[in-house]
Amino acid sequence: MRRRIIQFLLALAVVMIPIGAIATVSHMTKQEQPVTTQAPSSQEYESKSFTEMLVNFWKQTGIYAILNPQEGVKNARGDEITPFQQSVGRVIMIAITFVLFYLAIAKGFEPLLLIPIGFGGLLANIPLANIIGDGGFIGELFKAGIENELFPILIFMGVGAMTDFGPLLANPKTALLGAAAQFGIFGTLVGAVALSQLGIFDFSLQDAAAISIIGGADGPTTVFIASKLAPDLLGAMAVAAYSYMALVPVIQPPIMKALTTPEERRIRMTTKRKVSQLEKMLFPLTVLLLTILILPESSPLIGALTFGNFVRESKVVERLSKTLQNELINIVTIFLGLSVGSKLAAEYFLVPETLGILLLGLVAFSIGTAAGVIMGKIMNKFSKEPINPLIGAAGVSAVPMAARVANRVGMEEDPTNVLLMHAMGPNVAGVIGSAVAAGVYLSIF
Amino acid sequence: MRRRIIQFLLALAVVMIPIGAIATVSHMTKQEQPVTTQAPSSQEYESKSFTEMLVNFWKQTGIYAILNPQEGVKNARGDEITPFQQSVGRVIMIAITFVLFYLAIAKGFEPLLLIPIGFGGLLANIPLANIIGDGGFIGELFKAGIENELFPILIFMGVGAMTDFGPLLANPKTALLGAAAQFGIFGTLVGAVALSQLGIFDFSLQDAAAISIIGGADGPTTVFIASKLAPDLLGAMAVAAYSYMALVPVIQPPIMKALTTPEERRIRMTTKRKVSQLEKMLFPLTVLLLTILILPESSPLIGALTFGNFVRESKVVERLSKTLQNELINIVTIFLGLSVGSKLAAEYFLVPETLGILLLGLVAFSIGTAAGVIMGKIMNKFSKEPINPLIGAAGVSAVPMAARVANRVGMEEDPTNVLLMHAMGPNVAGVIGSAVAAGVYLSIF
Amino acid sequence: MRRRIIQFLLALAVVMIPIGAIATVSHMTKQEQPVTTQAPSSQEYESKSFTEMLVNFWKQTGIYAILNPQEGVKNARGDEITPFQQSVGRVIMIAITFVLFYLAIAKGFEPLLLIPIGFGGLLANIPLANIIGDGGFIGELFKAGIENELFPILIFMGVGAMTDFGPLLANPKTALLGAAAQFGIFGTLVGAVALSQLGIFDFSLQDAAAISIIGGADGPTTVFIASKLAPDLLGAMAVAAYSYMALVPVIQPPIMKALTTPEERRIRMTTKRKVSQLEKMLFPLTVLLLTILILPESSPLIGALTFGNFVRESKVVERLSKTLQNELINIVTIFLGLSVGSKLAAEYFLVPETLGILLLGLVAFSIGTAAGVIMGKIMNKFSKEPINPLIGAAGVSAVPMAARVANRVGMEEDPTNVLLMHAMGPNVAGVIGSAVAAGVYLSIF
Amino acid sequence: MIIEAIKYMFLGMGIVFLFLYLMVVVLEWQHKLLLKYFPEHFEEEKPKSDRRERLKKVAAITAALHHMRNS
Amino acid sequence: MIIEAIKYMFLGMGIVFLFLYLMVVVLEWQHKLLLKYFPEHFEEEKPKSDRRERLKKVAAITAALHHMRNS
Amino acid sequence: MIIEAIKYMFLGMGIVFLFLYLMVVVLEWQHKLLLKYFPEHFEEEKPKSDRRERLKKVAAITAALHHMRNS
Ligand code: NA
Ligand code: NA
Ligand code: NA
Repeated sequence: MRRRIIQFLLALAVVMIPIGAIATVSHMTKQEQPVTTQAPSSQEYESKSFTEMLVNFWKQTGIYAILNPQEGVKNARGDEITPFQQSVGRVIMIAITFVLFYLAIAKGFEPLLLIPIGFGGLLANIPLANIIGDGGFIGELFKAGIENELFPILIFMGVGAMTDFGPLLANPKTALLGAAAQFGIFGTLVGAVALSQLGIFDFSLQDAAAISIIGGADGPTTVFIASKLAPDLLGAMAVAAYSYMALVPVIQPPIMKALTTPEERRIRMTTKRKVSQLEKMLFPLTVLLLTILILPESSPLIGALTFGNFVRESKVVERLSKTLQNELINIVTIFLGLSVGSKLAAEYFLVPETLGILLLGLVAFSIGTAAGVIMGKIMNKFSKEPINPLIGAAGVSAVPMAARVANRVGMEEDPTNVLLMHAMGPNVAGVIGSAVAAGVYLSIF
Repeated sequence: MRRRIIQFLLALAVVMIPIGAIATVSHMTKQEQPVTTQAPSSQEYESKSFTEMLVNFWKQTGIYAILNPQEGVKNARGDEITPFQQSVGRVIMIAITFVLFYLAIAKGFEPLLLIPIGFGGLLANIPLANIIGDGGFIGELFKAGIENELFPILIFMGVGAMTDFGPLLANPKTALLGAAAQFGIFGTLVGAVALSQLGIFDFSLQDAAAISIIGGADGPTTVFIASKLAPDLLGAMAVAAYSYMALVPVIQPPIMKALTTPEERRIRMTTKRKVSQLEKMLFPLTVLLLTILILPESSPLIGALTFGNFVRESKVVERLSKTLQNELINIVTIFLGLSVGSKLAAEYFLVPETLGILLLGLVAFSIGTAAGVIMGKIMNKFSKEPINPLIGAAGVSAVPMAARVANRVGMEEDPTNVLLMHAMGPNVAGVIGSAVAAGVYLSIF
Repeated sequence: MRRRIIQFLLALAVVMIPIGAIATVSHMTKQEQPVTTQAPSSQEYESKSFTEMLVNFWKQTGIYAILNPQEGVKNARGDEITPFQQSVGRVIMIAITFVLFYLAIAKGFEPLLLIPIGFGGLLANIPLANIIGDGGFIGELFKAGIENELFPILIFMGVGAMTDFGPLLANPKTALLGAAAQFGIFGTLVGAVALSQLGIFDFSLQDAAAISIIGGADGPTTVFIASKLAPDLLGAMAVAAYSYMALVPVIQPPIMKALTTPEERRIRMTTKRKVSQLEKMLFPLTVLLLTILILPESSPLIGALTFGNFVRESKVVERLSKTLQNELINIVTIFLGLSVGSKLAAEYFLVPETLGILLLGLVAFSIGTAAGVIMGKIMNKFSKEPINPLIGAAGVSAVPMAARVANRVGMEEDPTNVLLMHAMGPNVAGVIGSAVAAGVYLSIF
Repeated sequence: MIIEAIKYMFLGMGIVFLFLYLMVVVLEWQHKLLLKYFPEHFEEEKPKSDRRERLKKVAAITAALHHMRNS
Repeated sequence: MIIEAIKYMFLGMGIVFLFLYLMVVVLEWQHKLLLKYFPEHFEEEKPKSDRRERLKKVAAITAALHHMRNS
Repeated sequence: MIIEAIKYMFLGMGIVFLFLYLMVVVLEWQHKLLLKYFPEHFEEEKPKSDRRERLKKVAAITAALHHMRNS
């Protein structure tokens, strides 16, 4: 073992000593040699000495790039990148992607999205590489599916094919809980604008609207709206949306408990009516017709969702349904995650707006949860059949996590009270609700 | 329950009353306020009153758009759309897509294609939405795979990977039945031109040729030719092709019975020769070589078909074969269906040509069936081995439906006479036959 | 049977006699009728006689095109194609694709790649067809994934998801064998430049570098580098790389035996240390961090490889891992193979450079194998734990073939000495090694 | 601008409620209609999980056999 | 134009027949050739559906056991 | 140009060795660190191939039964 080390230290010395020497010199003289572009193409390579080669190589290492940030440099997409973002910024962002990996793997937070997004972020922060630019593979994926809204739409098809709207059909009025929870979106819009007026943040009305959609607790809707209304904020918005969706078991219970009495949390809901296959099959068509009549701007999102669901419930195209639920959504999840992750590059993420987005996203989630619970209390008061206000919290979407949380909080009071299927109604209604909210924004802006 | 209704009627009133009021006023004054584009982007949103907002929202509902069609409006692809097509037309088309769903689900008519096509048609008829235009998701799918012929080609690869040409190899001469059935294509060409000369339709020679390819009873070939020769007719042609393929059990039997005697329908065919795996493997290469020598214009279609079949029969790339037969063809079927469906927009489908296409398609199918049966009778007369003319009807392709129909009609006369495998020969030859016919058209136009 | 033949000879005569007659005349007069483009579009088709139609048809057959090559013709991509390449060249190339099929099917040589590549080559050599050009389906696939490097990157993701780096982690120092084997790349660079200096070949430094990467024994890396540094040589390089990877069991053993004594080949390696799941999970991140610090230019390749491996080893996104290993890599393999095969068109492949590429590729493989074995001998001498030099040959990559060959050669001397897992270490290190070498080239050129 | 945002809040929540409320109304009306005209669709279906059932049986039998064998 | 269409009809049907007829001829000739030079490929193959066979056996045995158990 | 190529050869092999050597060093160091701070990850894991195991048992039993039945 030691012999090997000696042997290779010897070999290494041949390589490392000149590199080190040159590096020191180069570092001392770098003020005099302005580097205008990050990856200078060597035209007349014939005349270089080996030392020059080593210098060139050294200047193309990531260590050099991080230690020697330059003014006025542009990234692979042509956007400016400050010296801070080139050096410490990249290190911070790489650390953040590692935190995302930790959350995804050790804590089980939405790993299907956070792992591709995190890895995309890792790749996006590599100095000198052109991965997120034109011709780079993540840049190409971004063009192929985010710029033209294709990836979130395909995800929505898969979500439609995976979702059973039966619980909603068994108790349609719980859909109103899914409506109330969208107050997380519109309430946050007002809050964001107010904070901007107060000079705390600096968001335009359009940016504020985009950010508030995080309160819809729906990943693809957030990516869809962000790429339309505020493409620069896409990275932070997606990270906020998926992170808070993953954090639902942490964020929601305190709010739910604060707004309900133990008696309310113990309310048992009556068994729901039978749902026929025919009803399930008609449901996506009904929802789409309503969308056509009332809010055509929502039709890309709701169209994709109902298409996937119709493929599922028609029962005659099982192979298409299976493909939507598996291969297609998996492939698109990988591509979408990597593409969205490219917005975790330091130059896009380490900007003042990010903090505002993370904060407002959390506020939006909390408001949505509270609005759902309060609506549940109101409905319980006015409805003949008892309604447990806890299922209102599931109205934010975040399917099926929010419904499970509602169930768990209910069981803490009464372990025999199973709310899961009752909570699935507002939960899936919340998906439709936030797609409608997205349509409202699209029709305004 | 009633309390809830009262509560929400109250809430609703807040929203609905002003909408209704504005709507009435707006409807009365709409002649004075010409709307030039369908989705006006609101630049200076800061100064709008809540009433104005409601008006704007109301003007962006689908109800308003359908009730208030405008002159001189263009759709998302820049094509003109008449007031009729904007209003009643859309309702008619949506009704037609529901008919397609009914046929697909309740009657089992080619659901794999009719459900995506129908849903694409539904989405294409949403007013104000930009789903089929540039940046809309179906518009993007259309660009990605129909404009450049990629989707029908990939479907053909999957068809090749799914097709066992063994029955054809066991009795090669039945391929001539698959040739005769292509008279459905070329006979219809003459008919269409004749009817245009008589002033009944108004098709150019090129359009007539494109339409006549429906007689090939082959979906991807029809889409391929339509997108090359007559892109405007793509929607009607695809719907006609897939509908009639689904209607094979209805259209063919009367023609088959009219042209044959019960004795002929009872003819038993002798057992076929053994087919080795080596033959099956060489078959796609042989067919492709013939295509190269005789009709290179057919090589995209036949190349894709034989590629898929070679992947299948080489037996050494099982995983590629499985992918062609499952995931890839499923994904492409969804994308192709939605894209083709976008041509069911009222502005493309509700044109005089559609009726002609539907009629001529039916004629083409019938002629093809008849030609196949007659050729079967001729071959039976001249061949030493008996040939049941019913299997000639399978020559139109529509694999494997047409072969099953031939088998069933035969069994009606003699329940012990199984023609299925004998009919598969002309059936798969019909696929090659219509690809050759397509190549002829491509070499002419 | 005979009756049928008579009948069809009759029918055929009607078609064939005029064709033959016209063909003869046309052949005699073709000097006087210069054909400028290969597929003349017939604008005024109304006035043609049936004879003219037959002539036109005859002139669009592949037979005619092969028998009557023209000067100054361009192919579908706008590149010139000589008369030789149009005629004999195409026949030769078609024969070569058949040889590839034979090798793939009968000999089991990398069928997953050679079958799509061969078929792509077959389709690329069809006269008059536009399959590889703009709008042709292979041309479209080429644009979609080779020009922008996407396909080799996606393959690398799949490779990462399929590779277990456990054997390398169990004995990390064997990675140095994977480094030594890259001498196949850089040694060949010198050789290629030397032969160019001597006037035997005519490769630029950049071309020589591209060709030498074949010595990395890694398909996607070769395609990646070829499409960046020497797109014209892509076809020959890919064929060389995949062929020699398939030929590893033929090429390597003689070299391995020549460089080792029987005693060396009998060396038993000690059992390796335990590898924890945590280590496996950290491995891709560690390798990527090193890449970021030392060689960012390698990050597309190593980033994709480590992404796939991280998805695999994180164990929390099993469905994404499965998709990367199956559907996605299968689809991309088909598309990549067909696209790469399009460079087997006579006009690209039948050029003097091809011979040089095939020769240099073989040399590169051999040098790499030898360097790996010699490094194994050196390491065995200096290391405390015994190292069987045979596993050095596995350092060229060609996973897992090269490791199996090392194992087999070892067993020839001592059937109880199982080297397989020990050889997998250098084998997978070789993949990283050639990605690093590729990064070096990308940073230089 | 804050006034603007509040207006949009009312507009947005109004539309969301309008949409989902109409959906509830239509679904309940549709349910009644289906119940009236297609009552057969709401009858108890025979459980169709035959295959899974059988697989479970295989597992059960195997487990039993295994138990017998090991004891 | 109708004359034109008829001409194309003859041309088209001619080519389709020519193509498929040549295909028939080549296939029969190829069959004879293969039969002569590779007769071993035409011999009775051992059914390779071992796995399915075995699965069926598992099912059969299970069914039998189940039957025994329930009776 | 040949001198140039030789220089690149040294540069290239140098970088490749540097990279993989550093990788070896980091991996060994990482291994020691993990062994020290997370020793539980290196303990003998319970074989998790339960399902495969069980399937094999099913097969074994079935085979045995089949054997009994046929003899
Ligand atoms: Na929501
Ligand atoms: Na056909
Ligand atoms: Na390698």
